[in-house]
Amino acid sequence: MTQLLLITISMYTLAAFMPVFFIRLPKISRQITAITTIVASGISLIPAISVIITNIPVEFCLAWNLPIGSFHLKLDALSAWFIIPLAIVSILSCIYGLGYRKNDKKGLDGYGSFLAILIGGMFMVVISWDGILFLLVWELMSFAAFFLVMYDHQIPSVKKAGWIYLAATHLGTAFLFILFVLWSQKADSFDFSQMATVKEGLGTLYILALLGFGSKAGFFGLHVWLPEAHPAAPSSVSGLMSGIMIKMGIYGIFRFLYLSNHWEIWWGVVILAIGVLSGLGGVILALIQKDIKRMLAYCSVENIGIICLGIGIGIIGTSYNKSLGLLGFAGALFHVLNHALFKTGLFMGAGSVVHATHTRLIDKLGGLQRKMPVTAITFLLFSGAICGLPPFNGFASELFIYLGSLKILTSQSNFCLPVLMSFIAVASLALIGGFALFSFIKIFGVTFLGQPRSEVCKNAHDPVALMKIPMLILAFFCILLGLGAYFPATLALKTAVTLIPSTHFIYGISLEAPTIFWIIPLVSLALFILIGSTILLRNYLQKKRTITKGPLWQCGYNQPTNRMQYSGASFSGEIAQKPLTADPCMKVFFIPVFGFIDRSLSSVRKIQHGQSSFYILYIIFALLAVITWSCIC
Amino acid sequence: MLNFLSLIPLILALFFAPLLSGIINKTKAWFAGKTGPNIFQKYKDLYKLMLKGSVYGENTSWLFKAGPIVNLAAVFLALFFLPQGGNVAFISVNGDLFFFIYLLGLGRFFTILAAFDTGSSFEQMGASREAFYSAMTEPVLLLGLSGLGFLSQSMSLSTLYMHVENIPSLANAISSLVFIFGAFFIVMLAENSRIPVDDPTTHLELTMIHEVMILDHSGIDLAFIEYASSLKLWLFGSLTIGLIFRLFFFSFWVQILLFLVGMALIASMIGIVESFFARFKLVKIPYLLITSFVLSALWIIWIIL
Amino acid sequence: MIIPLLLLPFATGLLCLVPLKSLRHIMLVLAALANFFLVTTLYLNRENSLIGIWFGADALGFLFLFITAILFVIVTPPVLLYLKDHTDTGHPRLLTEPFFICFFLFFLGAMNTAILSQHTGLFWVAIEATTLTSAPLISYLITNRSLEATWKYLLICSVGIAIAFLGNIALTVSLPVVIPEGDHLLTYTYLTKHATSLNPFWLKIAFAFIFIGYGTKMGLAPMHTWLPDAHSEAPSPVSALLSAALLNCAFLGILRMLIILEKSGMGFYANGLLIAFGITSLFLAGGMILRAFNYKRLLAYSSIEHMGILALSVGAGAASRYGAFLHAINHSLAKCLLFLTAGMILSRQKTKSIKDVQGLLKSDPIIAFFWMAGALAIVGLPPFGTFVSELSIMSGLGQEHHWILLALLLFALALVFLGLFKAVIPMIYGEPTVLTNTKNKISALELTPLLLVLMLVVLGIHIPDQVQNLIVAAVNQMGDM
Amino acid sequence: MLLVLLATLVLINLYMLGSSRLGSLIRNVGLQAILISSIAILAIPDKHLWHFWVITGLSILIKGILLPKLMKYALRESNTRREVEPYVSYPVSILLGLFFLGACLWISYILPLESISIPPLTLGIALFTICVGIFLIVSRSKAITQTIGYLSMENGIYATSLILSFSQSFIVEMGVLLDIFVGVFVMGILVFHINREFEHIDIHLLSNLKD
Repeated sequence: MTQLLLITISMYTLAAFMPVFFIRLPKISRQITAITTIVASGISLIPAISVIITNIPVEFCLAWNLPIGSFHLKLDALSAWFIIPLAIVSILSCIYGLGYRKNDKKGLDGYGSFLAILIGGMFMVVISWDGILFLLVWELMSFAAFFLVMYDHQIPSVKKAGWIYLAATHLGTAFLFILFVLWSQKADSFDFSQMATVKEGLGTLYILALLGFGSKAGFFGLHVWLPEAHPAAPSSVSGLMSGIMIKMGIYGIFRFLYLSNHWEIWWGVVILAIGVLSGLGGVILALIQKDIKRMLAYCSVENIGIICLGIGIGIIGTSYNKSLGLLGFAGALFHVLNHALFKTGLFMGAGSVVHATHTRLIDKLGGLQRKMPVTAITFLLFSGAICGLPPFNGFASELFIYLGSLKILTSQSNFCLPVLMSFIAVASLALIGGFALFSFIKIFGVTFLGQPRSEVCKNAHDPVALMKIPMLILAFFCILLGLGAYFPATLALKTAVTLIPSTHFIYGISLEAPTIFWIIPLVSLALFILIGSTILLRNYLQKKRTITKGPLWQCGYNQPTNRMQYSGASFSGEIAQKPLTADPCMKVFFIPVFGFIDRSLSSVRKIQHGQSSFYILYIIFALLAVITWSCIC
Repeated sequence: MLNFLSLIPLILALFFAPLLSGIINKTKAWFAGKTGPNIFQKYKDLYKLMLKGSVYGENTSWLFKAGPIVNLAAVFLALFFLPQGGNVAFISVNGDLFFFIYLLGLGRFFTILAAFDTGSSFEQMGASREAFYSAMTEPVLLLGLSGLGFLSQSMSLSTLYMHVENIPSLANAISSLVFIFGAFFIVMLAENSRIPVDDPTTHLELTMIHEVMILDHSGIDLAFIEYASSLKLWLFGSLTIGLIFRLFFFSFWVQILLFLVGMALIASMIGIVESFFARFKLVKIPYLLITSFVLSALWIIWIIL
Repeated sequence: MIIPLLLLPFATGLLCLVPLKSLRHIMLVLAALANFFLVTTLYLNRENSLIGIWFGADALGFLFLFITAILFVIVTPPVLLYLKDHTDTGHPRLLTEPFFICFFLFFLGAMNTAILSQHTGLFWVAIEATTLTSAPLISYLITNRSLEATWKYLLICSVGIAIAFLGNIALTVSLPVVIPEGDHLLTYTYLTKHATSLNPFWLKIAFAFIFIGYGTKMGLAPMHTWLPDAHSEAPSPVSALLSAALLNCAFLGILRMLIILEKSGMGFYANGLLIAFGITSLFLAGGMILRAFNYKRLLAYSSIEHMGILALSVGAGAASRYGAFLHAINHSLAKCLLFLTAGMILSRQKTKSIKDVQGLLKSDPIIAFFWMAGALAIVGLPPFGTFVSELSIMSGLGQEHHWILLALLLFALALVFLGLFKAVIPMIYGEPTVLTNTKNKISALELTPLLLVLMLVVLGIHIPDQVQNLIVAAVNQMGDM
Repeated sequence: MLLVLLATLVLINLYMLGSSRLGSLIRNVGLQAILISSIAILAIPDKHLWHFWVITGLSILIKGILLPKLMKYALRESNTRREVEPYVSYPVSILLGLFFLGACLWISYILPLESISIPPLTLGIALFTICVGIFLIVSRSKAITQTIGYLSMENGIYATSLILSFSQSFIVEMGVLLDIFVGVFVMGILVFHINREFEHIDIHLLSNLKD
């Protein structure tokens, strides 16, 4: 197993350098790089699956000739749980990317290498067991992503997006620096096993972790880079970023919980609040977007919120009555997996639409389902999944979180904080779900249904096979994980147990997924039977009847044009009269603050005014200051 | 897990569901001092529609046809989870209430998409409203149900609505039920597009919500839609009336009888409301829904303190 | 071993005045290589090279000697290229080409002397000599701007160093007993040995003056004012050497004094100064970089910032000094890389203003690669060495419980990061303003930066033991007191 | 005798603060150097050190004669005769000069210099010379004047070093002298070129480089 880890890492590295070898023939290098990456991801699946099943971590340690830190890898259940979506999503988006870039005339570009670095970096993030190594690969990952975002850098807006992404990721990482320095200073080592022994002062660390990892995960307020970077990036990449890269932040939080051996109840309250905020904020903002990829980016914020709700329920439950939290954690983990699948699929679908119509504004689109049926069907399916409708996988994970909170409710007979929190969780989950439905009906309806709203849809068509196949595979996974939710749910529970610190752990928790997961496939079957029989009934009754096509009833108005259709803006008219372009957090907080810092600090530029006599004066004054210091000291 | 005895109320529901709208209309007519339509009018409509051919709007796609079917199937399936009159539902398992809610969501999803598929701005307008209001009703329902879960310390829809012994005092229980009953009643009105949220008998498309979505459906499809909506009314009605049935339990058959009476009462209550209220302005409707949310929140506070 | 090392640059410098051009160039290359070779041999048998009154190579010395030698070797080809580009232009010059090379070598000699000199007075002389030898190089091509830059450089540094001389005087006064004819009295070894018996008041005064004096040369705010001008106007290879090698030499002077002060129990006082000026430089540089408009000036400010980091991390205490020295190496490499690349950009685009340079990635990708690599390295990102050094500095700050310093450092670094990339992204990406089709092909001489990139990556991934030992020795020399 | 020399030095310094004519400034700075060396000859107790004589002789030669000649040449090239619009007007400069004098004397009296046999007065005036030099650099607006200021500052430092620390070694002194010589030489050349480029040596206009 250890060898497999090392092989995977070295193959990613190889893939990163592949274009250098084929510098003369870019087309070949593209394919070979992609294939290498795919193979590497494939190999990475083997240890992950075996670890998940056997639950025996794979470890590898190597003395490292750096002043601090060591090359310590460890693949435990938690890592494995994140590696599986990582591998699947990256394989598929590599394939998709091949199709996506088939006929762009760019010569040699860093795309392949940076994709390999991004994926490899995420892989390393998940398995690194040493603070320094972690930070190193974390930065590698972030910057590879930056170069991928800059892929279409001829478009002016992309440069801005790239810069915002850089700023966000760097500020986030600054918090991680503090976190690890503080932590290692308490544990006097950067090794995770050492850090796990730290007892006191975990609260501060937790806040730092939330800030640092939250900026990557896109907690509401720290999310401002998502709606910039995801649309700017090529769709094959934005799928990867939104599907799995932002999950690295979630991984970080999980890893922190795993390593910190005592939890406070307020941790749960805080992250639950974050979840509510992100979920509602994200979905409301998603609802009023007019750019399809921006909307999907905000929807990622919403799903991160749902995951946070799960974590919050988990922490609260655990800190109250040991075994209560499991369901919440399992739900969060399960949703990580599911969201990775359908969000990548959605971005691929959006990518094919953009590829075919060269616009991201949904109000220019419409009626695409006739022109690109495969995309439409898969997109519809992913939408259903992300809205948590049965029988898709989204429903399974949200059900998990619901059950977690309901379990807390039903185990307490009198008022206490957990009860209140789980009521809040249930209410906000429901609200989020409702609005998610609203916004995805909008996106799907306006884009694919009705009639074309403008010329761009004229020669739209389904993408090439290389782009279709990944979407279909993902769709298949979404249904599979929805119907057969029982098994992944059980695995999620098994993984969740490893999170709970030994101080909290009690024996005799049933690690079987709740029975309702058995019901899902049955009920879905029943649903299909019912639908089928209804169809049969309908056909039978219509057999000897006349079926005609006629104009629509438009209140008697009989020259409707396509541009009279309800636009996306008017669809979400009840929420916001006109779709807003700038992000509220950006407008309210970040731009003013950064402007202030910029203005106040760039006033020092007056110092450099060019008059050498005054420069000498500075020296004299500095001298006087120092002398006074030496007299008082 | 499966309770075959409860197939009986289920079948009754299938039969009596269309009757509710008849009762409603009768009540309204009585209040208006008219004779009003026959109480079995709905059955006649359905029958007529079943025998009609259909007209499909130009360039509508398979989704347009799929909408009514999936909706009907989903609502029908939801019926299997529904405890009627304090009896255990056909399927009862921990957490099935979420299944219940999300099945309805699935049905709604397809109805709205079908409306969107026509490309007629009116239907799309209706779709938008429907999506918005249902998004606001869902939390009310779930909050209320989880509150019941807290009360009954159980996680399945049937057990939530099951009769609980050791109620401290009937008065207390009733008083605690007032809020949630109100909340659920409003939800029922909204979900089934009754006055004051929506007026099924209006003739101005601009003000419709549910009706406008199905403007272009005809024949058997329309029949499906109509039947599904009456089933839906039954569902919500029984959720609402069920709150009261938690307070007592005599025996299976008695319960069923009482339950049917209760449904009739609910229907006539709707009729009364419809004849005493005018339809609200569209901008006012969110306030009504928020009111219901506040009611359920109040109820939560009431029970946990 | 030391004497040839000292004499070599001066001798070759004088030899370069011969009128044979090709010979001259070969001579320069050979001198650079020989210099590196001598340094290495000196290092290899460092056991039997005892530290004399005037000259001696100690651990700190070796650290900076190596930096200087390596950088000199690396900048030599670009210098030759630069000279080749500017021979036939009838532009007025301060120096003829032979003299340029001669001064260039003298500059190296002065730096070597400074690093190797063990006597405070001699060190002073050498540092002043570096100023005098490098000043003419700056305005090799006479323009208003280059003359102005040179003038300011010369004036400000001379005044600063004169102040340092006062410091030396105060140092002699601080000696317990004054014996005439005591050359060894002012050697660092002697002072360090008898640090406790020095008069504390005069010692503090001495440090104050010397700190300000050499701080001026090192480019700590607010004495930094000459630095942006000189660095932006000098020929790029020269600015590379100025920023990457010269500043370190000045820093060495402060370090040596710091040892004495810590030995005599005034570490708090001295380190306080270092920290204060370090923070000032950091924030000043941050503010400047946020709105930089000239990429060479931007690089100069980033030098100020990094000098601030060095001062801060040395002052913060023993734990962060390893990081400091590692960072000194990394910064020198990265800054050299950046300045050489800036020279390449300048030679093609003929402008120093940031907003006039766009789309390097399209016009000349190799330069874009160097530029981006340098930018990533200078802000301290993996896989470059600066990441490791900055991280170890931070953990050092943590171990010393300087949480406020850590926060300030991170804040300033973030500012620099934002400013730098605000400038770099538009330069590299987008559509090029002018497709310079004339000189798009890179000549082999311009590939030397590749070496720097490789070294940075090596330092970032796996630090070789030799470097490790070098740094550890230097830290110990700072430490043992 | 010593006192007379010191008094002259003070007067020269004040005159340098007050005079606007560059030629006389240059002459004075040379004079300054010579005076300081002679003061050193008088003040230093042990003159038996052979290298002391060499140093003094050299410094008189270089600072007293050579450099003034050089600067005169530069001055002739740049056809400017007098300092116009200084940052600080001449009367004010002189008053400030008096203030500096007082300050330096005060400092030299309070400094803890037990081991030194030199009268503090001498030290005070040496410091005063430094101050004058710095003041000239800061307050005058011609490059050449700044050079003069630098030179006078160096004179002062030289004096201070002679007074406070005669354990300075021969080599160092030689090096210092060399540095100063080269430094001022280069400055002279620069002044020459600046003047060629800008048609004047007024450093008001030496301020293109700024942010």
